Amino acid sequence: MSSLATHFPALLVVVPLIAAPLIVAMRSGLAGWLVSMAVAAATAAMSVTLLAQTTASGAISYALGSWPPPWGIEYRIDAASALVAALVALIALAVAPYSRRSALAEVGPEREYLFHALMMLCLSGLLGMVATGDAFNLFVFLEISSLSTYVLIALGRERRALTASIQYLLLGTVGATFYVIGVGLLYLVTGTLNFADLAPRLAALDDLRPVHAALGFITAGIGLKLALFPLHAWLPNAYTFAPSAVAAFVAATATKVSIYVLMRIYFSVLGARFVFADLPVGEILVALSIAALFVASATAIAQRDLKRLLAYSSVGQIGYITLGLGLATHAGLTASLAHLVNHGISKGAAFMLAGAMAMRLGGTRFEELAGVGRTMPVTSFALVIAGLSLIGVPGTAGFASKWALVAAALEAGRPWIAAAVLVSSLLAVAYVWRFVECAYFQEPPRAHPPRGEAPATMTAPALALTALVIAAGLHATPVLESARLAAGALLGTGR
Amino acid sequence: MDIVIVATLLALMAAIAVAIARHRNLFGVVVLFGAYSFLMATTLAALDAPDVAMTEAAVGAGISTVLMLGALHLVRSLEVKPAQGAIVPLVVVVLVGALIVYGTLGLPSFSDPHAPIHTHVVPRYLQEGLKETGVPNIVTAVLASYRGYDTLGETTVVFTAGIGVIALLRRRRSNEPRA
Amino acid sequence: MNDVILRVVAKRLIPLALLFALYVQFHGDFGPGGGFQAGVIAAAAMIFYGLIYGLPEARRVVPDRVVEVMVALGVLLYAGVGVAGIVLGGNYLDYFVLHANPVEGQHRGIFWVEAGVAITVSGVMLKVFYLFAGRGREEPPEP
Amino acid sequence: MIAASHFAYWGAVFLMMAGLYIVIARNNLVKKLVGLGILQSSVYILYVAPGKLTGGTSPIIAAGVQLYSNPLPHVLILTAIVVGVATLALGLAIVVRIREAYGTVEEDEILRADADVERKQAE
Repeated sequence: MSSLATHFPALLVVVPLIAAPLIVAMRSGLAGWLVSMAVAAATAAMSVTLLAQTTASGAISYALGSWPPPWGIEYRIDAASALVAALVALIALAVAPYSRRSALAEVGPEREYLFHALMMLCLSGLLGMVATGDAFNLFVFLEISSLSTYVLIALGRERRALTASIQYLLLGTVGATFYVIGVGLLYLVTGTLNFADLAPRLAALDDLRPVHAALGFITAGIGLKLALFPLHAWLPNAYTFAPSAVAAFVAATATKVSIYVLMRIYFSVLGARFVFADLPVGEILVALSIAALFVASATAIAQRDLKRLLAYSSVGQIGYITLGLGLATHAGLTASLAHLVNHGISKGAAFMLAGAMAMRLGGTRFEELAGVGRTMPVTSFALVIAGLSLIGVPGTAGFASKWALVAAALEAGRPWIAAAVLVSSLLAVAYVWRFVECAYFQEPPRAHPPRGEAPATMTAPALALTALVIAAGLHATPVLESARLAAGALLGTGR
Repeated sequence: MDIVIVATLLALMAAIAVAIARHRNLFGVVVLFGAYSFLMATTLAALDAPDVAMTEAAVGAGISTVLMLGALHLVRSLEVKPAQGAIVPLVVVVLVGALIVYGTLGLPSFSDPHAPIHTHVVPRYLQEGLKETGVPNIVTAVLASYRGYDTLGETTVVFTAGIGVIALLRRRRSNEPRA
Repeated sequence: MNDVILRVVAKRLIPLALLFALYVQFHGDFGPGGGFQAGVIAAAAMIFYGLIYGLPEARRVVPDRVVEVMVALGVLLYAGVGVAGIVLGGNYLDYFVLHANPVEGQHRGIFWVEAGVAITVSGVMLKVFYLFAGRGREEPPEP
Repeated sequence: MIAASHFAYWGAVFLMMAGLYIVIARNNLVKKLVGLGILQSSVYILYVAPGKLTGGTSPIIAAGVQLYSNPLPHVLILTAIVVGVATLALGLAIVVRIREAYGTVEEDEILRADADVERKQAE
């Protein structure tokens, strides 16, 4: 038997995939919870090992079924995929302990085991999208993660969760179908589905019309999944009405993985020169991103519900990530990937803390949260820290990557983009202030409000993630360095 | 000859798609969709894809229709409200259609044996597939072995949908949704 | 439904349909067909049975608990074949190592994964039918 | 002539447009799901039609046959069909729950009901 570590690229995806039917067969919520925590820990360990391996010795290729690519399906882990996989697995590790109380309260004990199984499927699907080096295999795992997400959102307590879910299902399926159409066009002009095999064959083409159309369809399709402004209509309700554990996991990972997919297709398949030099994709992305920074952040300020505020904030923050991508420079891509990770951690923490408040107070509307700074002091304080990271205050994770983005814009000779980043941060100050004002400067709605923090299994992982927000802020180098390597991996394989 | 058959079937499907868009009776829509799937299966058979045709007939015309009829029974509304003339969706659809038509102009012609899909990757399946897997039906060989991992994913998709429907429709004793 | 002819015909037809599903399953190597199609046909036979004899009767023949186990079992079987590849020294889903003769190994691998597909697909189809058909009537919640 | 060589693509394009139109322009959720089914099925033609070779047979190896149609698109589309029915089953399950919770499956009525709830909460 060969060393187990050589199989980590496959096991990373397959272990959560196997966990799901195992949980269904056991039919126990408690067992499902324990399995999902063990699996999350295992995937986190594997992804960190892979990150170390790719940092030390470059990309890893794994032939599934031992069929050599392009005839078989290849898993390919490089610095970029390892970084995103590590983020996804880390968030899963934080959410796994948290998920039990959320599931019991919001989904009900008789369906808890299904909830854990669906979370495992979602994890497996997202990791499969990250690990794969095959365009069609990516679609299959995209659907595993999407279908599980639709159900998880629909399991929210209010009936509006159902509406949010069907709207996401309709738009998400349109997005996935567009992706398949784009991939189909690429396949018809090259005869292959393997990313590494596609790139040189596309570069050798004379007639680029199918490739142009494919670029359009893939960008629109994945843009729907990553909530690229103005294709974000599904996101606010989905995050607001999903069960808290789902909102935290999905908000921190799903859109990030989709952004990674877009990067992978742009740089490793179509080639940076084709996408950004021959076509104005960079300018379009920059324009849409800046619109997102201002419009979505401003919309966030007007919200009356904390989760919905955080959801609109996500649309804005995704704008910072796609802005770095739109710059298409090494520095821009580095900032983009760093913000992808830092925002994932910050938003994951924020949604987990918001969920803890919902657990104690029955909801996250600002009337319900009034005075929460006194009744749940630890959770509220942690949420303020996560909020500071959303603004990009020094000492938090959000600062390092936003600063890198400003520097990248200046380096690219586009100071007005840097200015837009800085000015839009003021809007973030305003929406974070909404929470601060409500939590610390308003009286609780009832005479005897429920006092005390949420259960430890919810509060502890949320605080751990918040601690990570500070750690990544005070010691920003590891994330920035990994992002730099990841950007290099993406740019190096283009052409 | 192939071209005439396939083109006729495509035209019929297009006509049914338009009828579905215009029809207001949901029961009629579901029946039309069943007919559409049946035509799709016939087309796929005419395109030398018997495995796909068989699946589309069983799934599209069979399972999907049964599911839809079951859902209609539960939804208990057959009549769709008249749709107002919608100009924005029409513009979006035309733009999307224009983009893909532009893309198809650079694609190989129908039945061109020198098209890349016939010269790259697939020759190994056709020439070595039987030797390497012992399976004469190359679709099965690729599906279950060369790209067997896709099929694991596909089975997982079915599993996801299954437990998803269980989670959504199993009768619960508590937790009815609140407004 | 109380139509005697329908019931008698169904009694004859359903075993035939199940037999046909087995044929499609095992003939998939040589002609069109395979695990997915076989799973759909097998489920269709049971759904037909349920439509004629009623949902409670179908649930008695193939209980919910069994169906749910099938739903999970197929994926476990498929993914398990992959793990067997690793245990026997190959990559994930490597069938060559399943037997001393690689082509025989391919045969084994394909046989078991197709079985996995059929089990999950028929289980899911049947379960979805139970749930949709059971939703409309006033029945006690299933255990 | 380009019409003869590309008709299959354009047939697929028309089906795609019709499906997409039904998804975004129609109000009834069941009908939207039917539109989604048409949109997804257009992809079947896009992939499978170019795999056909005139004079070829289905890709089952047999003695004396030289020309086979391309099996790879068939494999991919089998997966796509399965994904399609999985999505449809889930979508219908959600629609059934929506009908139970709202009493309607028309999107505008659902959104109006939600807006009413929101307004009440704000007061």
